[in-house]
Parts: sequence; structure tokens; C-alpha cells
Amino acid sequence: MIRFALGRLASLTASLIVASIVIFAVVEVIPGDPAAFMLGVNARPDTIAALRAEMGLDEPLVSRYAAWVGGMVQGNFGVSWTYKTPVATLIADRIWVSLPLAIYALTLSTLVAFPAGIYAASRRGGAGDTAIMGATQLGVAIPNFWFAMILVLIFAINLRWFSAGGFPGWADPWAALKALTLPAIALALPQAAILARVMRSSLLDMLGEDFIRTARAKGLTRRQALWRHALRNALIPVLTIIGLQFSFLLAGAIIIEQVFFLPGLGRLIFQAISARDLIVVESVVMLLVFTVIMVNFIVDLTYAAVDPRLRARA
Amino acid sequence: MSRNLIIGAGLTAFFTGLAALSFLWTPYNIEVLDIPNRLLTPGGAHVLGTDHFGRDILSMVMMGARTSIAVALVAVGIGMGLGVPLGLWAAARRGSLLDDLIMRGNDLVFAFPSLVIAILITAVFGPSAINAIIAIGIFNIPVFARLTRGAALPLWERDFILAARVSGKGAARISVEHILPNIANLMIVQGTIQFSLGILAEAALSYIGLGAQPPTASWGRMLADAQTLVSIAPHVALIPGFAILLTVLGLNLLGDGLRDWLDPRLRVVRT
Amino acid sequence: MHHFKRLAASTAVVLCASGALAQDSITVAIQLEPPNLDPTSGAAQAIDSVLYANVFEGLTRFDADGAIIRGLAQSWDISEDGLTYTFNLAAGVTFHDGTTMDAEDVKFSLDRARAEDSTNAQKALFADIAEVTVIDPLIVQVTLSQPNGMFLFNMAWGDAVIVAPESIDTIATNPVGTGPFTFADWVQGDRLELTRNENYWGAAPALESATFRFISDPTAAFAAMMAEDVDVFVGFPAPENLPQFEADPRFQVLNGNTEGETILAMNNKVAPFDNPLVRRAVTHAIDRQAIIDGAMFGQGTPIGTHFAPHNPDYVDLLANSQFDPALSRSLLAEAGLADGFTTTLKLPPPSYARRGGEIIASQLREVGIETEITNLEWAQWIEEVFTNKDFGLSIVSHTEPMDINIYANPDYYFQYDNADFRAVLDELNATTDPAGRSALLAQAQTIISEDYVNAYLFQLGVATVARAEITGLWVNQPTAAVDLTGVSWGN
Amino acid sequence: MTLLTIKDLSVQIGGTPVLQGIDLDMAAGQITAITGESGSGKSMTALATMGLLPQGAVAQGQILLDGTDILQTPEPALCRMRGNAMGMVFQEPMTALNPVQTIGAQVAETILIHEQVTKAEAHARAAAMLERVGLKVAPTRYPHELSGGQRQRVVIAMAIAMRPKLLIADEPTTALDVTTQARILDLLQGLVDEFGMGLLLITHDLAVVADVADRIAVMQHGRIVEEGATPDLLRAMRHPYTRALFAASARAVDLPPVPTDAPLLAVRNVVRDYPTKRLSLFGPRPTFRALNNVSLTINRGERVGLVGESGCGKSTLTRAILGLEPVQGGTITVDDAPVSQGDHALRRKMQVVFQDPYGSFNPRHRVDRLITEPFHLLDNPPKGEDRAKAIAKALKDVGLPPDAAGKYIHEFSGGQRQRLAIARALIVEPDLIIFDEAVSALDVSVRAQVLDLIADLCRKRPLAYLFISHDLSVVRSITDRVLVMQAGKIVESGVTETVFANPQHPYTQSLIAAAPQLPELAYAADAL
Repeated sequence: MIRFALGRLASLTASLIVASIVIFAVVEVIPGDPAAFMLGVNARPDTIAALRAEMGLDEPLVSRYAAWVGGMVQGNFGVSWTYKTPVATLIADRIWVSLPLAIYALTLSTLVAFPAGIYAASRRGGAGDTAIMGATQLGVAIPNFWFAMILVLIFAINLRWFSAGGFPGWADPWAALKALTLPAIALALPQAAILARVMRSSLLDMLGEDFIRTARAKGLTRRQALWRHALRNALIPVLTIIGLQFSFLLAGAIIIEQVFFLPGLGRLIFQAISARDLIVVESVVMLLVFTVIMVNFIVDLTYAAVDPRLRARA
Repeated sequence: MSRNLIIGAGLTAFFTGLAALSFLWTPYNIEVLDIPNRLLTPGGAHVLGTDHFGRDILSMVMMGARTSIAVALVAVGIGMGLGVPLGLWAAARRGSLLDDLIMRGNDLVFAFPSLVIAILITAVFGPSAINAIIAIGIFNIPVFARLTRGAALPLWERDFILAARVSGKGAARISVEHILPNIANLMIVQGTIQFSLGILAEAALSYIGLGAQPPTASWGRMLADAQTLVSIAPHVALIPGFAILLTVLGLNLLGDGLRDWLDPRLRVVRT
Repeated sequence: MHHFKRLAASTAVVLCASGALAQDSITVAIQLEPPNLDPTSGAAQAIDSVLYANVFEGLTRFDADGAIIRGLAQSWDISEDGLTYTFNLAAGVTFHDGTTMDAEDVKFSLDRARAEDSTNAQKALFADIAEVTVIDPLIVQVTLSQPNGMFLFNMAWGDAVIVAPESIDTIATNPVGTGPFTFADWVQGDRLELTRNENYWGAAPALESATFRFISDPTAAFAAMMAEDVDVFVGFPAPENLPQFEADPRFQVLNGNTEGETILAMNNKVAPFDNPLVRRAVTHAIDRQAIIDGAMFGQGTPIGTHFAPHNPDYVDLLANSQFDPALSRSLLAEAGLADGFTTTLKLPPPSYARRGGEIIASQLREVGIETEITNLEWAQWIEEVFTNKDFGLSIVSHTEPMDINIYANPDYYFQYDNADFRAVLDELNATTDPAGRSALLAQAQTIISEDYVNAYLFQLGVATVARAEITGLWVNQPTAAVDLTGVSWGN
Repeated sequence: MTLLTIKDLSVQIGGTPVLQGIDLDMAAGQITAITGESGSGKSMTALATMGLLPQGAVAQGQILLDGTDILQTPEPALCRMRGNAMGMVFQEPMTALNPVQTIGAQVAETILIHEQVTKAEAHARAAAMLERVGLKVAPTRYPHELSGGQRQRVVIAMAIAMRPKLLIADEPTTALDVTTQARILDLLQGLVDEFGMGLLLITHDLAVVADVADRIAVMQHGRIVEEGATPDLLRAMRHPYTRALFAASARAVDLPPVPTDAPLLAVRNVVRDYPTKRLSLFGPRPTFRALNNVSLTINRGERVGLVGESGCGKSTLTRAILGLEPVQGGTITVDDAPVSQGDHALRRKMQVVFQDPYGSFNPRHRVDRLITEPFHLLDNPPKGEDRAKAIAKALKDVGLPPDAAGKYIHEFSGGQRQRLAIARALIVEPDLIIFDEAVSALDVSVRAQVLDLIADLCRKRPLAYLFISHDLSVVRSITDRVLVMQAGKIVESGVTETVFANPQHPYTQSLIAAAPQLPELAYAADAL
């Protein structure tokens, strides 16, 4: 197992390095001078030049890249130009919104998708199956920002069950969870639909396998065969999807954060891009890429735990 | 012809028809603004009502269909055009450094948060339909590359491929003559699914203002503009939403229907 | 975890829907979040909106309708030649960190703003200062290199507030001023909290604490107000929802003006806009009222020149640029462009530009002028349009107060170069008596209107939506500010 | 007393009849075999008896196990009977076990389902049962760590854990090697005697049936055409289909004499190593030696056989000879020229026919394009008219109608497809053809026709071939010389008859001993 982990770690670091180069290159190419933007229309050329020097924008690309990566390795992401606060604290505050939101959405999606997928697979072709499949088709097709808009209209404005957005901070965990509920539902809908479909088709594949027939021949009922043998084997592809979804939820919630004006990582990136706060953009995107690669790595490890065949090869 | 296929094909044909028709005729010219009678409710002169500039919503939906379908189609084209050969190449050189490189590259592109990179691209090159196409297209490439490689790998072990190798055919020729035709069905099915995802992505991008720019219409931007009117004139926000929903639903059903129709591996479930 | 530590320390402001409990605290929402809290080194208006008059004060300050009134300087006298200003400072003024505020601090603030390496966005305001001398702790003398009738006006700007050397290093994240409110906490991306300064030198404000929220998304703004999460929204982003708030007894809507002249800028040095006939044709092709209704849902007053209509010296020149497409076409023919031309229309992010742009594009198309719209973010707009002047038409609102002087600067982005106009401006600068100044201002306004430098559209309105019981709010925005000093619930 | 009585059983699936009027009686402690070609309904009868018919199948008639009629028993009661009163073993051991559960747990599950016992006790009994079926591996191992034979033993242990009265075995040894097959059959016979249960054995391998079964039932198209005690049935063989079946599987083919002894293919001490998974991070990668300096020569027109169990390196040798895989040592030459990837002229002299009739053709191409694929090797392949003529000739040579050229592969049966494979191999008139298990997947009767076809082709023009198979009886009937391979080494070679008559190498002896022999049938020869 260790050798597998070491091998993967080596390739991970390689991907991270390549990712950092790509990100730095793309971000540096964005037109629009941050200093000019910050000083506005009436600023004079000399003040802009002074600010550029202060921000270190005039140094050669390579040394700026080295400074950025060097800092990142020790956990110091540098200081944001517009917020004038260390990027690390900026991210720390924002991650306390994005991470719980992603976890909340993922739990909702999994809690809905697993029973739906299993029920649909166990009654293949039945009324329940068609209904669930119909619902998932709708779930996948609804644009989640449109769904969010409708949620806000109904639950926040008309029924006033939830606040229309904003995030009160974790001082009062209950209020914080309440604030994250509508966004989590909006994010969870398409993910639950996808996960339910994957669970169903993976389970159906497993139910078609020979070892199910052997289990039936041993005297297990159809339900027992499904729960004791098919389900565990079906979990493997489902795990991949959950891993992918988690990394998507972390970074893909930009629009939902916009609709609910949540101070999350997505919105931070969006504002930082329009304010040309390049250090923030680079660091946060790098952090997201790092998390995604780590999540994939963890999913691979859990593979080995779930499937002994991989354990042997690892 | 399963139920999914019929409904899916019907919906897709309807919206592509709308898009095609918009080249020739639309009930009103969307470039002429008519501020005095804006936000009319559906019915009467304007079947689906008018938007905040007084433009006819039906015409806007038709023109929007053209943008969404064009952007998604070209993006899937890019995805397939580059992804499939890459996948075939990786499978042909399975286990080699090249195969590893392509797969590592795929994982890397998957690792990037797609929406963030789309925003970065449009920030660098300016928001426009073309940049939306590139942004969405890039993230389709690894999907097709991975799918093609996954489908092609087992085929390489099949006897008819060994027979072709015995006949002296090279890896490239075999990939085109033998492998590609046998995974074509998979490509069509995945193509429709990615097409529907492309429409959603285009709508998301134009919703945050990074897709097609005025005067070209786009469903996403119609949604964004109508957002603040949702409490006074809900139809302006609901109609584009439904247009996106039905097109994506149509494409997904078409994808499912095609999957069953093209390779009916009837999954006989043991008792 | 760092985050928790800070949270436990700050007072947990309980946001409850009903106003009863929180009579002396208020939640104010504005569209944009300040990037940092140093008004002297950033152009972002959001910084001034939160801090001007609340946390920081200058020698002079704007009042609700834009007049210049006393600030930290209780009285001043100006020498005959208009070159030396002697300010008498208020006594017993302390900064929030307890240090006293005296002439030394004024000298430090002014010298810092006009220094060689200063990063003050409005450095031009201090350009005429030659010398700042401390007479005694409460008297400071400023000598100018040339007479400047606008000097007191300039000192009222947010960028000219008085700061202390002791607290200058951490000003960006922990602002220390002399104002009636002190800075309490800032959760970036979500809210910023101020609390009453107990030992304020002037009249104590009615409010005990205030929380600023930042909501740019129109639907979210509407939802937040309707759900009573927010008490006051200054600069409500969605004018189309105002009728609903007016109809709702819980709310009051204040429709005011800003200093923002919204113009369709034309690049005077680029063909065909170098020909005044073409500029005139463009101006006549525009229907201002349609733009105000279409883009701003009726919020905003049409203008005929680059001047704020609520200013007493405003001259009504709307007649020069009436909506007359036929005249516009004949002018184009006269200019040899009978079958029209194509140009670029580059739009910054705000909705007045994006929505206004679509309307103007369709109106220009009626007279044969085709426009290619490109939507830019502010950073790109500043680079392409403002710095490189690579544009045909653009729509932008100039929100700085009294900024007609930009027409005297030939390499300002619309590149208007008129020596007579510059002469009038120089004379204006030299005169201090009001009657002389208003005559010169009228003359200036007429020149740029008749020269059709740009198509002057409308004065950007500002709508403030607030709970009905709240009083003391500014209606207009003579400068970007949310002055809470006079604000209170009911009584 | 009769353990199992099947009375007038008939089954339809989606309207098409699968079984018609099956009548069969079985006594306890007795082995009854059901044989017949694929599609004759053998497995369906087994599944019906277990009550495991696929969804949508409609069954009439009676299946009485110890008096209870399976067809009338409700599902819950049926579940209590399965694994308890009757157990079943399946054909494909590689996929019959749950890959993510230990073999001990899977066997214990049968006990836990049917008896209220503690988990520990169930596991103990499971371990004992695994011991009894001769598995010397820890019960905590996982299926993927076991060989095909070992996994089949686990399946058997699961089936008999509750000592059922009836055990059904559906092609239990078809997927196994000859030697493993022999040991599994001995195990089954031992269990029948020890537990006194009835064994319903289903297999298409007549030699196994003749060797092991007490009674035989022969099925064709869903009907039992003949049934009786083994010695009587073998002697009487009243039904013509039974006779044809036995005759085909004992078929001897007469080959023309070998024309010359000019050498064609020369393989000299070839070594082939496959890299296996890296054990230490930095040490050299350990390798698995698939071919251990193998040497053989084939003369022009000579028919050589290669016999060995699966995994002994047969396919690796084929690929090496065809130049599809590099070799780490030794040389392979045809007409003294070394075989290499690019050299088309040389490669035209060798062609191959694979085992799986369904896998050796691209389903998307028509037959004419399929069989002319080797033209790619010719410098100027025949075009237009000549091409059509060449196709027609090739099809005729293998006994297929010329209109087959326009059809797709899924329109042909297994036997016809192998004929097409041979046509494809012959179209460039090679000097050597390699038959890699070419007839193993075919039914007995079809196999006989293909072997006759090969013999006719040898008569038409001198054709050398290397016939590879794990089925000794086929190799014996179709080759002049035979090589026996074990774990990458050729352990014995010589004239086919002498090697089969008195094998020298102990491995060959065990192979020949293990292969079930068809009893000498007096009039088998003239039946066809």
C-alpha cells in the first residue's frame, strides 16, 4: 500500500508543479494593470508607477513566480493587493463558508441519491424506477442558478423561512447552517440526480454478474443478494463520482455564492479577477487544484480499502 | 424506438428547428427596442410577452437557441476533434510513457475548476461567444480522451485486432479502420450528453456576463437581465429557464434513447 | 483556528428582524465592498462610503446638499492674494487610539498626500500646496503656489482626511480617525462593523453601532430588503424594484442625485468623431428619456452639458441636443457619411452602461450608425479606453464632484483640445467671489455643449431604500458617503 | 426411492419454446448426466430445477424434489430450499465468487442463511468444508488470489455446505484444464458417495459423460431424445442424433503424407520474459519467463501439434512466431529469414486462425472486406474483377456460398465463422497457418466438419500448420508430429502416434491419463 501511495505522491507533485506554471502564466497574461485599476481615473502616471513598484509588479516574471511558489510552500500566500491582508487569512475566512457548503451539499446529495438509486435498481422497469429516472432527468437538466433564483423567490421572499443570503458566521452554528441550507439544496439537486443515475446503472451492472446468481443459488433472496453482494461492488464507481462532485462543489459554487452573496472561495476568485488582484487569484486557484488532486488521491486510497483486488496490486 | 428516444429527438428537433428558423424569420426584430410596452405578459401581440427592453421574448428565445446550440455544438466538436484522437493514440501506445503523459494531462485538466478557468479565459480574451466555446471546449477534451481510451483498450486485446496486426497494419491504421467504428456508438451517446452539459455551461457563463455579448441573444443573459424582475414580471425569468431546461432534457433523453437503440446490450438481469 | 479566535472576541451583533430591540443599531447595505480601509490610498468609492464622516474627518466636509462646511477646522481666513490659508482647529480632538489630533497631524496628512512617492489617488488636489507650517498646536497655515478657488472644496474630499502618523501603518485593516464612530470588526466579503466613539469631540451620534453589508447582486439586494435582513440600502442596484418598495408601508424610498454625469464619450481625435458635425449627428440620434426609462427605469435627470443639475450654477442646455433622428441623418449626409459608418462601443460593467449601451446601439442603428459592443471589466476599460484611448464610443459616469475641468485636459480619454475653454477654466481657478465663478461656469458649460464634445445623457440617480422609521439619511450623494452622524430610528 | 422427478416440463421465454415435455427421474446417490450441443436446453433444465429461471420465463409441468413440486413452491420457501435441499455449481469459476469478500465468509454465508448458528461456528464449519473439498488455502484469502480450479472448489464447498440432497453441476469443468478437470470430477464422485446425494451433471463433453455418469440423457432442441443407464445407452444408441454425436467426437481424420522435409519455420532456443509488478522501489523489475529457450522446426507441408495446459506459454509462442511480440533471446526464422514487424513479403507466408469465432472479426465490416484484409501484405493486391474472383474462390474453398461476401459476421454460426477465418488465412496462400485453439469453442459435430475441411485443404495444396490445443483427442487426429509444452518449456516431442501410445515424460503421461477416454465404439466409424 505504501508503495502505491508513494508512487501516486510523486506524480501528484509533478502535476502540482505543472498546474502552478499554467496558472501563473494564464493569470499574468490578463490585460488591465492592477495598479491603474486601484488608483482610478484621476490618478497621475507617477502615482501609478509608485504603486506598481510597491506591489513588485515590475520585477521579472520568473522571480515573481519563484517568490510566489516559494511562499506557498511555507504556507504564506503573500499579501492581497486590494484587501491589503495576507491571502492566507482571506482564504481561511472564505474556506469556512465554501467547505461546509460543499460538505452540506454533498451529504444532501448522497442521502437522496443512494436510496433513490438502490430503489430504482431493485425495481428495474417498474413504476418507481421510471418515476425516479424521470426525476433525475429533470434534476440534471435544471440550471442550478435558475433553481436557486426560484428557491430565493419562494422560501426567502414569500415564505421568509430562510434569509435571502449572506452568512452570519459560525458564532451561532444554527443560523449559519440555516443560511447555507438554500444554497446547499440548489447545489445538491444536479449532483443528487447524477449520483442516483450512476448508482442505479452501477448496481444494475453488478446484479447482472455471475456471483449474484451464485448467491441466489445459495438461498439468498433477491433483496439479500442486492444488499450483501451487489451494493458493495457497486460502490466503487460511485466513489469516483462522489470524489469528482466534491471537488466540483468546492470550486463550482461561484454562481450560487453570487446569487446568495455568500463570502465563499468562488466569489473571492470572481471579485479578485475583476479587481485584477492577481496574487489572490493565483493562490486560490492553486489551492483549489491542490484540493481536487488531494481528493482524487484519497478516493484512490479508499478504492484499495473497498476492493481487495486493488489492495493486492497496491 | 424507446419512449426516451422519441421525446428526446422531438424536443431536440423542436429547439434546433427554432434556431434554424431564426435565421430566416422571427416574429419581431430583436434589435429594435420598444421601451413603452415592455414587460407585457404573454398573450396578445406577443405570444410569450416582452422583456425589460420591450423586445419580443419568443424572438429572443429563438435567437438565444441559435447561440446556445451553436456554442455547445462547436465546444463538443472541439472536445471530440481533439479528445478522440488523443484517446486512440493513448490506447494504441498503452502502457508507454506517452499513454501516461496523456492520462496525467487529462487528470490535470480535470483538476482545474472548470468555471474558474472559463472566467479566467474570458477575462484574458474578453467575454464573447467564441471564448465561451474555447472555455467549454477545453473541458470536453479530457472527457472524450478518457472515454475513447477506456473503450479502445479492451478492443486492442480482441482477436480481430491481432488478425489485423498479423496482416501488417500499423497502430494508426488499425485505430481508424477497426477501433473507431466499434466505439462510434459510445461517442454519439457521450456526444449528446456533453452537448447538453455544454448548453448548461454556456447558460452559466452568459448568466455571469461572460458568454455571447449583445446584440446577440443568449438564454443565460436573458435570465441574468430578468433576475431583478422576478417579482414584478416572473415570466421574463421563467421562460428562458424553461427553454434551457427543455433543451437539456431533450438532449439527455436523446442520449439515453440512442444508447439503448444503438447497442442494445440487453442487460438480462439474473432472477 | 484563527477565525474562531477573532469571532469570540468581537461582540456578536444579533441581527433580529424586528427593529424594536435594536433601536440604536442599524444595518446598512451598499453595493461594493471596500477593498481596504485607507481612504488616502485607493480610488474605490466604497472606502469613502463607509468611512467618510463616520470614522475619518477632514479640515472641511460636504453637507447633505453638497455645500462645504466646517470640519476639524472650526474657522479659517484667506489672505488677499488667495495664496495663504490659516486654519483654526477644534480643541480637545482625539484619535480613536487616544492620541491627540493637532496641527502636526494636519501637516503630516497633507505632506504625506503630496509627497513624491505618495499613492494618493487624487494627488492633483494637493498639487498647488507649496508649504504647510504649524503655527501652534491648534493653528496651521497652508501656502499655495498659485491661487485656487477650489482649495476649500478640495480639502473636503475623502482623500484629504486627517490621519495620524502613529496609526498610519495598519490603517488599511484597522482605520484610526477622529470621527463619531470607531472601527470595530471587518469580516471580509460579508460585513463591517462600527461602534459609537464615546469621547467624540462634536455632537454624539444617535446610533450606538452600525453594520455595513455588501450586496451587488440585484436579486439578492431585493431579497435582503424584503426579508428585512437589511435596514437601509444606499444605492439600490435594481431601480425596477423601487415601485414595490414605494408601495410597501414598511419602507421609504429616497430618490436623489449623484455627482455622476453619465455621458456617451466620443473619441474626438479619431475619425469620424473628429468632425463636430458627426458628433452633433450622434447627439441628436439619442433619445435620453428612452434610455432613462429603459436602462434606469425612470431614475435619473437628463443633462445638456457636463454639470450636475442640482448645482445652483447648472445651465439648462438640453435644447442643443434634442432627439431629432431626421436632423441627425441630414447632418451625417452633410458630413459625407450619408450611408452611416461602423464604430466600437466599449462598455464598463455597471448596468447604466450595459443596458444603456444596448438602447443607444439600437437608436444609433436607426440613423445608420452600426456599433460593435464589447463589454469590459473596469481594469480592461481603464487600460483600453482610458489609458490607450483605443475606442470610438464609450458610456461612463464621472462621479467626482465639480469635474468639468477634465475638458481642459487635452489628453483626457475623449481627447478634447480647446484653448478658449482652457482660458475660461484658468480664470475660474483664479476667482474666488461666487458671482464671478458662476458666470464663468455658465460660459464653460455652454462651450462644451455647443462643441458637442460628448453626448451628455443624464445625471446618475441614486435610490436609497430604508425602513420607514429611519430619519437623517442623505438623499443626494454630493460625494460618495453614507453619513450616519445624523441618522436615527424614529424620534 | 426417486430423489427427483421431472414430469412433462416445458418452458417458454417471451413466447419462444425452450424446453418441451422433459421427463426425467433421478435416484439419490446416483450421477445423472444431461448432454447435448449448445442451445439444446441443458442449462435451462438445471435452472428450472433450482427455480432460477430468468425473468419472463413461463414453466409448466412438475419438478418434484423429495415430493415437493418446485414450480408450485412460493419464492420465500424456495429460498429456504436453495443451498439447503439442493445446491448448484456453475461453469465460469473466475466470475462465480464475490471479488470483495473472503472465500471463508462466502461459504459461511450459506450456513448462516439456513441455520441459527453463531458466526464463529459457521466459519469453523466453512473452513472444515473447504478442507473437505481439498482446498489447502486459508479461508481469509480473496477469490482473485486463487486459480480457476481452486475457485471451483470454493463454489462446490458453498453448494454442499448444508449437505443438500441434490447437487446440480452445470458444465463444472469446461473452463478448466484437463488435469484439474479430472481432479474436480473425482471430488464430485467422492462427495456423491460420502453424502449420498444425487448429482445432476450437465456437460457437452461426451468423454466426461461416458466416464463418470451412471445414467445419461441426450438433449436436442429442448427435448430429451434418448435416456438410459450409461452402458445400455452407449451400446444401444437407438436415436440417430446420439449416434452422430458420439461418432463426431471420436472422429479420426486421414491426412495426406508429408511431401518433403524442406525446413520452413525454425525456432531456436527462444526466450520471452514479461515484466511483472515491481517489488522493491529501486531494484530491477522481476520478470516472468513465459518461454524458456524453446526450439522447434516445421517443414513445408508438415502438420505439427502443440499441446499444453492454459498458461504454459502456447499463445505467447504463437505471438512470437507471428512477430507480434519481441523475444528476449534466440531466433525465429521462416525460410532462414528472421521474422520482423515490417517485412511484408516474409509475413505473407504465415497466417493465423484464432479460437473465439465471435471475437476474430470486426462486426462493422462486411465479409468481403474482412477476408481480404491480408491483401494489405501484398505489394499489388488484386483489384476490381480479380479481387471478386479471389473472394469467390476463397469462399468456395471453405465450402461457403459466394453470396456470403455481402453479409455481416453476425449473420453466421460459430462453425461458419471459423470457415471464414480459414478463408481469410488462405487468401494470400501462406505456407504456414497457426491454428490457436481454433476448434475449442465449437460443438462436437461442427468441430468434426472443420477438421475435415482442414484435411481437404492439405490434400489440395501442400500446407504446413501448427495446431495448438489443450484438447488431446483433436491434436491426436489432425497432426503428424506433436510437441508437449509445460511452463514455457517443450518437455517432449515426436510422431503423434508414438507419443500418445507410450509417452516418455511424466507430465505427458499425467496429461494423457487425465483426459477422459471415449470407449472404443464398434460401429462409430461408418455412422457419418
